[in-house]
Amino acid sequence: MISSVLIANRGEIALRIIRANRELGIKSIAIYSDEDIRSAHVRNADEAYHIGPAAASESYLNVKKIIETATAAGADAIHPGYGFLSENDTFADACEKKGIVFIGPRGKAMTMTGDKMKCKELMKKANVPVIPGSEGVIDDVDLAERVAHDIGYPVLLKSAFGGGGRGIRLARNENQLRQEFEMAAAESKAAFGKASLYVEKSLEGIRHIEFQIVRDSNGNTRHLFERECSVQRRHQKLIEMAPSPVVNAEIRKRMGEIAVRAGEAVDYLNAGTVEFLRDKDGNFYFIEINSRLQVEHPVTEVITGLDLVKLQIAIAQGQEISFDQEDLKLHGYAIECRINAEDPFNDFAPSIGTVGRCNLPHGPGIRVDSYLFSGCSVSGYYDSLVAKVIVWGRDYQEARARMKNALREFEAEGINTTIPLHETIMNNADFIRGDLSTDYLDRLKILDIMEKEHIEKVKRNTPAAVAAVLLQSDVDRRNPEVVQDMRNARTRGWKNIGRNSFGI
Amino acid sequence: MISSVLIANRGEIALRIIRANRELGIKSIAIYSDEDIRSAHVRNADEAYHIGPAAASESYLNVKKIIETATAAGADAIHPGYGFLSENDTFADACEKKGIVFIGPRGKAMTMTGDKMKCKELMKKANVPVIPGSEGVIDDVDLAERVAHDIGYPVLLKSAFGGGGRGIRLARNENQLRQEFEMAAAESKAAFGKASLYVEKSLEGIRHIEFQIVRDSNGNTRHLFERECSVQRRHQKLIEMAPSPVVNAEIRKRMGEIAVRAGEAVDYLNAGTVEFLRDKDGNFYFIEINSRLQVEHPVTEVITGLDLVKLQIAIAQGQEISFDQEDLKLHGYAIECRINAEDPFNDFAPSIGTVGRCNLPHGPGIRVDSYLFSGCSVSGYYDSLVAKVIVWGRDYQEARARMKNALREFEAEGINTTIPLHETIMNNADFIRGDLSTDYLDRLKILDIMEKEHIEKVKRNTPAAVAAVLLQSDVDRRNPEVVQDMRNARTRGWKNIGRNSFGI
Amino acid sequence: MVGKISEGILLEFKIGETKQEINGEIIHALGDGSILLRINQKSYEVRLVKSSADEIEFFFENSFHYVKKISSTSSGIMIVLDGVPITLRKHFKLDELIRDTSSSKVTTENNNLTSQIPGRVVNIVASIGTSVKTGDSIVILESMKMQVAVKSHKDGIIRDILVKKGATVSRNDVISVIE
Amino acid sequence: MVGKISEGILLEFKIGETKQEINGEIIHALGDGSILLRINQKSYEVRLVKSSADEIEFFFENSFHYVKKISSTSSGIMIVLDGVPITLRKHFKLDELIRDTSSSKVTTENNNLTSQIPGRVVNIVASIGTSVKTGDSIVILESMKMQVAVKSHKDGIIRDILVKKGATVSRNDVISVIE
Repeated sequence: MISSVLIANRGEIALRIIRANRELGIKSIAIYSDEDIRSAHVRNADEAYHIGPAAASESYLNVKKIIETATAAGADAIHPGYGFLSENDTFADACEKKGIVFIGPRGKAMTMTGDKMKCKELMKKANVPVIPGSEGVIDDVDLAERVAHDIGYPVLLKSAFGGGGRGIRLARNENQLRQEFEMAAAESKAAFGKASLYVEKSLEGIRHIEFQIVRDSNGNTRHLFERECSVQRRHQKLIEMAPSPVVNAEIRKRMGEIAVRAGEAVDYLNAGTVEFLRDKDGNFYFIEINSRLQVEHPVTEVITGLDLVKLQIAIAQGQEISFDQEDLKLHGYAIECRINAEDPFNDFAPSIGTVGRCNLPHGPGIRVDSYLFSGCSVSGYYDSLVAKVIVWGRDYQEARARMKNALREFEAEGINTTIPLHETIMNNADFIRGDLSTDYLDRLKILDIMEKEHIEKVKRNTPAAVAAVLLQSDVDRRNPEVVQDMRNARTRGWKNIGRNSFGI
Repeated sequence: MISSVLIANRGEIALRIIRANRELGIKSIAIYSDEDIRSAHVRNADEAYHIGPAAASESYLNVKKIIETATAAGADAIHPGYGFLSENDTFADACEKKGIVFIGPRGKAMTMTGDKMKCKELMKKANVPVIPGSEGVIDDVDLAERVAHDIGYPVLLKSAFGGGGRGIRLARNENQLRQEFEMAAAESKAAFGKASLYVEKSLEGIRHIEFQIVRDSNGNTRHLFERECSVQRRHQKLIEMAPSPVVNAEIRKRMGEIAVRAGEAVDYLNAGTVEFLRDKDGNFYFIEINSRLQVEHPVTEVITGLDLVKLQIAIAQGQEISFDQEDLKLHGYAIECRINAEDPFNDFAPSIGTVGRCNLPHGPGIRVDSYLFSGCSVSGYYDSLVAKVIVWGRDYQEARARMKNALREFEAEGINTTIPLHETIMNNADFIRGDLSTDYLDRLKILDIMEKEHIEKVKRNTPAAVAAVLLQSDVDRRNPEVVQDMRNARTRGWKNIGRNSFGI
Repeated sequence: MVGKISEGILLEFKIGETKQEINGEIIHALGDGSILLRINQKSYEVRLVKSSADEIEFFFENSFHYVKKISSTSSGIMIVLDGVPITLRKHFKLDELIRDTSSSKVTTENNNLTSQIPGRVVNIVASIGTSVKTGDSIVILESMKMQVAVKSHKDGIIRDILVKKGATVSRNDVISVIE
Repeated sequence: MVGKISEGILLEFKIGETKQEINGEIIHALGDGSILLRINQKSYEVRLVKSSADEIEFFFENSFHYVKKISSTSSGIMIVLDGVPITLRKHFKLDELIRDTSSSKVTTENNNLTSQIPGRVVNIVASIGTSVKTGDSIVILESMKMQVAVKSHKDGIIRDILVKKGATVSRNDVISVIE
């Protein structure tokens, strides 16, 4: 039995795992870089160990140091979260060698799913439909160009070791391909240490639909229905939902069985995701298996009632899955918005800093997984995801209405976030109808709509803003000494906005 | 159609109603007393109107002013929340007269349910089992004594106009009866404006089990299953859950039907609660109908998936209930803990003040309805309920584990709360088994266990506390000027704890 | 009464019926930014993260702690550690004599009945000149819709009642003098 | 440049392509603690709830607002009103002449290419002496696991590149000089 788990991660997912551990009475052992010494996951863990400088390569990606720490702290198991070392087969194997349970698939399955090309070949054999593309890894741009030419533009450049949408670039012609190849290679190298890319046919008007699977060490495999993650920006998922508006019971059953088959083909263990693209005609194509817990796992939790992290731990300690496929019932509708610390009005530039007032949303059907708190810092060293807002509703429209509530209540002073974008999407007619595709943002010029809505909002609010300035200048006029004090305390007083002679 | 709702309430329930209004695109009009000008419900409403001084009698109970405000603001409807005017038939009638929809039962039904004695007689006729007690209202202590003598001690003294556990006193003998009569009369008068009491047989070893009902203007009546609210302190509910651990499908069906009959007997409209006591032998006795939304309504929402406030609004605007009794399915298990600003280590003395750091719980299955935020004030003028923590789990034990998580994460600096009591209860063997009764707290000496656990906790934490004092004295020694600055800013520095010569 | 320089801090804490003395001192700083403490003969490793006038964040045995200081007087300090209030009475080794003679405990055993809560006086139950026993109600306060009795802390005779019906009292206000 | 005493404040704000001038003044206090304002000929009732150095809470037409001041210079103020950032360029009626000649906009049209984000320089794409067009990538930064190109803000010739590969830049740091 696992009685302590080292969490080889940070941010909201580390907190998520801590909450599951607590429910099970398991000790949570956190690790932290210099940058994270005051972070939420450190505060909430039972124990926390420093593992290195801010740069991920020297801390959260430092296999040797993390395993040493786990051993020293007496951790029975390691949960890798997502990102960082979560899909690193060497790490999984190293844990096993030290007698530490790795909460995730075995290294061997991970090697297979991590090698997108080999995995694709295996899927073909297992009668899982796959997407046309290069047969192997491509290291130079000329070869990439030849493959692209053969399968026809547009094509996608993907990191062979990537996942989660990182390191993916679209090329519509040779020029673009040559230009993007370098960027994609650099990103892949920065994120995963290796620059190897592969080329894949880019289908247009597609929807991203994935199936959550779980498999125990006795080979019991279940699928936990699908998630639709079509709302993306530059191949990064923005919004996920379950169920998909275009998947009915028949498709769910058929594709769920294919997902189970995919898991069996790689002798998968624990929780994983089988990702498909669905074209306009309703055909599904396998793209990859994500051999980890996904960012978007909460939407599946909300509609199935299962706790995926607790299920992961149960499977990791050898327990059998306790439910049959038929026991699972869809319960309502779930939507998740990823709240990133990026400025949507400035080309999504990263936004870092210390958070002031912080009020996260609450109320019926609302769940927030976040590491934010008043006084926390959002660092430029790591991912920009600062919160996930997950809502449940009896149906899609109730879930959507609740998401609007939650986005409105979300307050995190001091950083820019993608909330304005999500608000625009929630009000967009195509989104309301569930008419989604991976090019949804471009197709409907959502960013332009967002900017327009923002300008309207500012205009509507301008009289109140002017009133605030007038009121404060009046306060300052009547209490000049208070303002003076405040300025001495190195706070820039409102006084600066000027004086006037309004008699009241 | 209702397009704007004035919320004649404050605190968490006002916020709850605002959230429902927003989902429906309805404008929320808040009202506030002097004390509440910066409160959460004022901040979150679309409009907010000042209605008087802090004292409830001059603000939230001021019928004339509230109706004037609703008229001036153009409110289509009024939601009364719970407490205050929620069960005031005069208020409901006055709204109707002004053409404002009262979101709740009609005044006539309220008059009936408010007159506990008449209502009881009506229930007898409708074949709803009732509890033995006085036949009418009792105004003097001698008559009360005679009735008590006839039905046999112990007896309960209850306010004829009360509800929600307010104004209820237990008397085990004549002496106690005479002593408590005065207090109960005073409390009834303070809370409801009238001192009239009635006497009822006090059954021992009982469980409080209530059924949520809804009824539309076409007479469609549904019950939304039961809630068990047996964990009480001095007849105030502390913890509510749904379903009840002792109600099976057969009992649920039978008692649900009785609850529906009770609602029909008083020609009820909108959401209400039919309260029963269940004795050791499994007999149920009607006690009263609460003709309002209950504090504990969220547990029903969580297990049915319904939004009771939205349902209330639909019924109030004449819509038919859209589901049949058979459509409703129990989904998992819900528990609610009422977090009161009271000091459980000091006889539950009210705790008022400004809240500093405020971090409300989050995570899987957790919902918090609360008016707390960092910088808010908890006032002595109103109810001590500051938050409701509601959890969902697949079963009772998962819900309980999540409640422990939530209580642990709950942080509201500056006020004392009943969280330590809830933590003790969550770990108590009888609670874990679901072995509950309204005398649970006394029967198991829960307060003594709480104090003992607290002492253990303090002992365990003392080395860390000593370390904090040592560390800070060392910081002060090395940075005397910083401390000086802080003291000038009128903050009492740590420096006071003394100086020492530790060389580091 | 600023303490003399000494080798460490002697802390005393009392909860319920338990009273305990704890001796704590800083041993030395370790190379990596952490500090070695000795508390009651046992060594502990701590690491200071952040400190301000009334807050401190630190690791104690690899566990993160947040402490808020509530009050500090010459004889004691009240802190909230991770939500748990802890009161420590502090004195220095060289101050022990002073402490023994200046115990504040004796003086709190006085005749003043104080209110433990803020509230509005809704009823005065007892009268001046009558005798009361410990636990008898003296006045009834209302706060947060609750009726709360302020009860006598001792047996004695009521010499004075300092509040009027309808008045508002703060926490620790003297309600009555009982001898 | 402290403004002269005048009868009101003239505020100018620009969002997207829209530019608007707003005239605001306080008319008088009403009896009940609220204040009457006139903004662009329209009267509004406001009520101040709380104010501090950088925060203000008030009712505006019976709706509660929370404003946080982000920055304030002699020519403009940036606030966040209920989460919406709004920048107002403020001047007094009597200062209009001064405003017209001291527009800061002209001076921002300079040769310095600045970074809009903080990050680490992972690649320098352009070279000194070469000519670039608006939108051409000059350097690649990495922040929050993203690769972000700093692109030329004008057509011209690169006179200088002020950052080195591996260096960390802050927001608004000058990356390159382009003439």
